[in-house]
Amino acid sequence: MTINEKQDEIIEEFSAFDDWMDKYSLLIEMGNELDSFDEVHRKEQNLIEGCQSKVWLHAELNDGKMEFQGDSDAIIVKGIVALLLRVLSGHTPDEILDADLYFIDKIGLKEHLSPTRSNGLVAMIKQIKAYALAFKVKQN
Amino acid sequence: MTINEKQDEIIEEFSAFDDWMDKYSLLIEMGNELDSFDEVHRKEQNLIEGCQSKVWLHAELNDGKMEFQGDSDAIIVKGIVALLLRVLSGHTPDEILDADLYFIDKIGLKEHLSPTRSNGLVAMIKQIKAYALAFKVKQN
Amino acid sequence: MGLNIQEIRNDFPILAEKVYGKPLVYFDNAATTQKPLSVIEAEADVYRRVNSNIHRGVHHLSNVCTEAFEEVRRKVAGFINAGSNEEIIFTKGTTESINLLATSFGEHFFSEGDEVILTEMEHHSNIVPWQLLQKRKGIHIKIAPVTDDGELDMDAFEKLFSGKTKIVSVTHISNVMGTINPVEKIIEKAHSFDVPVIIDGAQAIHHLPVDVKQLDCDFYVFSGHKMYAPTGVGILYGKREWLEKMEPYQGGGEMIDRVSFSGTTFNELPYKFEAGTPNFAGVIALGAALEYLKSKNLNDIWDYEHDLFEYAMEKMKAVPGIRLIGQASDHTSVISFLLGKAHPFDVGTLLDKLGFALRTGHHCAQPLMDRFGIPGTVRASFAFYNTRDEIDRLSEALNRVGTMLG
Amino acid sequence: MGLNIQEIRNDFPILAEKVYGKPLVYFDNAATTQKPLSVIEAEADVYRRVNSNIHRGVHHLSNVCTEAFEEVRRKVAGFINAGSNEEIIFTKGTTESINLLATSFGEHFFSEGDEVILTEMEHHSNIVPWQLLQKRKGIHIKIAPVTDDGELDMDAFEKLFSGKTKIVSVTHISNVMGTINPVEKIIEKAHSFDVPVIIDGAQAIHHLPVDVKQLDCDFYVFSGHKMYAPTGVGILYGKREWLEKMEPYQGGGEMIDRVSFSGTTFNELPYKFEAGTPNFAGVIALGAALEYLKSKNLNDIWDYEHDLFEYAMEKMKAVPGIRLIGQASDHTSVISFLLGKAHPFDVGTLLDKLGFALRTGHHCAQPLMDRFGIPGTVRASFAFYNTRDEIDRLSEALNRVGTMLG
Ligand SMILES: Cc1ncc(COP(=O)(O)O)c(C=O)c1O
Ligand SMILES: Cc1ncc(COP(=O)(O)O)c(C=O)c1O
Repeated sequence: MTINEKQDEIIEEFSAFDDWMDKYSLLIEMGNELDSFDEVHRKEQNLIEGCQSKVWLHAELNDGKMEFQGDSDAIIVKGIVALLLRVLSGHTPDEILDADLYFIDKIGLKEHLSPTRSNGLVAMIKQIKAYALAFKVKQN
Repeated sequence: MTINEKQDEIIEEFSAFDDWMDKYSLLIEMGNELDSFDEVHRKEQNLIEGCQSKVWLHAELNDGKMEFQGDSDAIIVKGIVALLLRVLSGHTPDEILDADLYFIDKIGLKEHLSPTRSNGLVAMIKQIKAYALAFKVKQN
Repeated sequence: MGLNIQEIRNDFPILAEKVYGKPLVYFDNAATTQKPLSVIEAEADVYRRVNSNIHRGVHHLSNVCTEAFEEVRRKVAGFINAGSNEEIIFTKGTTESINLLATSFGEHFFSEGDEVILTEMEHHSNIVPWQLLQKRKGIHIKIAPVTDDGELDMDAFEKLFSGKTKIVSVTHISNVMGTINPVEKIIEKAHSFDVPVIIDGAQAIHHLPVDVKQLDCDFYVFSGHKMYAPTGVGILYGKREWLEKMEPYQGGGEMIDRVSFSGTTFNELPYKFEAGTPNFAGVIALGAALEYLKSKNLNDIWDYEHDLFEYAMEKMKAVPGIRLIGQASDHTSVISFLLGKAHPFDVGTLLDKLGFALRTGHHCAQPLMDRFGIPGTVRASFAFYNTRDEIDRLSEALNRVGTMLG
Repeated sequence: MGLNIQEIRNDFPILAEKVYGKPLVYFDNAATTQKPLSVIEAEADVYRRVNSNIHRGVHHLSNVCTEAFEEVRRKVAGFINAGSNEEIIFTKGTTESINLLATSFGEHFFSEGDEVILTEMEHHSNIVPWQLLQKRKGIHIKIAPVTDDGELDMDAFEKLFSGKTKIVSVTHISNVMGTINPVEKIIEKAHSFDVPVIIDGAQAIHHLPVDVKQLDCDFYVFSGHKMYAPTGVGILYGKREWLEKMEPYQGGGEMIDRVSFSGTTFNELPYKFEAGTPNFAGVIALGAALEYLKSKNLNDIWDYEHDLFEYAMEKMKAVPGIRLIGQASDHTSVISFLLGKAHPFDVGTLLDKLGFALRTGHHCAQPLMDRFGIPGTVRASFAFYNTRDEIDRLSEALNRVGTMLG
């Protein structure tokens, strides 16, 4: 699946719910189901500090495709991490750099994109793109 | 005349005018007619600094009665000085200390009494009463 | 007498707002309070009818504005029973008031090695200014610890005094736990060592009657926006004898007597500490807030809020998995808690979607978070326009959220 | 295109007020400007609908307020063409902005004996902060003189530079005389000596388009209340490279990254310089003022005000006994004058009674008064809601007042 196909899939899944609490239940479920984070990667340089919660993000390049691991101490943020990794893991640096992450807005999580720093979503996306750029540069 | 009789006289004189400009014309006239200030008294300790204009006040005690001399660099303020001296010169320290200067309000000059420091009227009255107190203490 | 809460709620237009289609429940009063219409209108009215720069003006509007501004100074002095109007300095907030003190008192009275005593429950605004002074002057900061209940450890506090102690700066009420500190005792103790005391009243001034003369504190600081007045206004009360000895903090218009390049002389109190055009419209509206508070009677407000708090505590204790942070015997209407193992951010995010405005995080009191070994709390803080019904809804919501995050 | 002045006047409710039964003629715009209804309403609307403390909030209202506040930062950056939003710091006014610089830049970059260059036409707010620094650090203040016409003496200015010059701080426009200083030349000259420049834009920002990138100034400061916005809001623009090197000015909430008693780290720009709850309602209303100014077009405003000024000059020159202070070739709509031998206070008092709001006195520029050997002036300062008719009335009034004070 392409990045956009995955985004559309997520939008579809969320569209079943009108109610905020249901949406967040789904997000929490996704957070709970996120692959466990390899403790060796829980280090300073993988840490993104939002104002209130912490996010760890680790990236590797395997066969030209990026694989991410992520974690957060807040379960809703972890759910967002899960969504981001589902959309972006397994893609090339170029695909990631070009990605327009419209699903966040569409599923009603736009507020998490605001730069008011109450969570690290903006920083997460920045970090993922920075990883992609770094690997791209390394490849060339 | 008592202090209050003089105040009533002044209120009477001003009552002829409804218009602000006429009142101020009278005040300016009174300022212009104020007895000239003895230059030997134009010294730092007789200076009351309002925010914008300067006032000089000198006091003497003759036969138990206070005599004032005053001046200002602003003619309207000088008019007010003239009014004050007319009311208070020639009275005993006790009379001055007890005086309730209601005429200022009655002739519409109350705004000059405001402590917003744009002129020195409040400070002038304070200073006159301070002179009176000083002479009273000296007498006893 | 008691308060008519429905009438009071009608005075605050924002309380009729909806959030995500749900009625707003505003429980973030410790961060900032809402404003009654009379305050909103008072500020707008300045701009609609009399706006003009204050002091030194010869024209009518300037005099009207100046009078109105100075009238509020008198009202504030009366509200806290200050000795004179000149002891009331207008700043832009509690934070600035404390910075002014840390600088103007600090630069004058502190030498290298001298000490300030703070507590573990201070707001960052009563910590960082002293750390900046520490950096500039090499002073020491001593910290009075907090007990497990969230009270000040008075024995430990008393032991912190030394011949080098120059000032004590303590919050009247903890913004995280609602603990009311025994400020009379603190002040008495400090004075027995000849040490002056700053009380940070940001969380106290609108909850309980404050009498600075009775307290005998040397300085008392607070913010307008936490007492139903506009943003951008703060107050610094200081005893004249201290204020007169202190150097000016900022330089500019109004705080001078005469300026020349060969030497400038400063204006008298309170102007010496009020450089530049003040937020006079905000100050005038603060006057309306004081009138509003007086019309409701602070004792009645205290009774009502206290009752609300007791009710909330009971309800909260019944929520499965709740952990209360701070259970001091003397407190105002602030409750900090954690829900099971859930991150405060998660709890706050879900409550938000249910229409509740609560604050989560460290509440600008990280040292206190460190003391309790937690990253933050969820904080519900009540004002006299809140109701038992809103608290019922919160407890239901917490049950639901607890299950979701379970 | 041009402006529809009657329509504009209707936007400012206060202009319909009467003073002593006479229509208010507001000519005290250099002290503070009046506010359009959209600004008054914007501030009231914050309190009526969204008021909540900004930053770090997890709930809806807090996010709405934070967004609105940060949006104004972007608008201000756009308005003056700053390189980035992080270069815009909100303060409480021009005076605070300059004090911040004199302290945070001053403490960091000045050593004993180093020099700051000011001019003889500075407002006290751009003098006293440097005198306070002088007191603390033993720096020197050098003064560029003013010519008889009220212009900066550029030759003399250039000669003031030395190897010890650390900064130049100059007003864009004189608040007394309306002189527009050649700031581009000043900046270019200072930069040729590697010296940064502060421009005090308090009297410029609402009269003419300001482009900090084109000017290449290092700092630019101004006040909201002089640009049709509420009181209690100031702006400090600074080039990032300088702001990053400077120490924080005040300590408190929001300006920190992490606080502990063993060590505190500071937040990034612009928050590093914004301690405490800002005047967010005032800032949000400043956004409305910027929108208002943009909708009227600053170039049109400039043309109109300039025309008004030329007209006023002609009328004023015809008043018997008038003495104009400052006749620079480049100027905004400010006229300072004396009438015969009359004290400015007398002139102002009588004009007040005729409904005119003008300022008299030293206008917080005593060194300039000393330069001209006068105790003060009467100052008429116009905004784009003033009219030729009002100027006609002023000239009549001056004739009358001149006769009275004969
Ligand atoms: C105890 C305490 N002190 C100081 C402050 C800072 O107040 P402001 O942000 O209004 O300057 C607060 C507000 O959060 C507080 O609760
Ligand atoms: C040139 C100039 N600088 C600084 C100031 C001070 O501005 P504020 O009082 O808003 O801090 C003024 C205002 O009078 C001014 O005209």
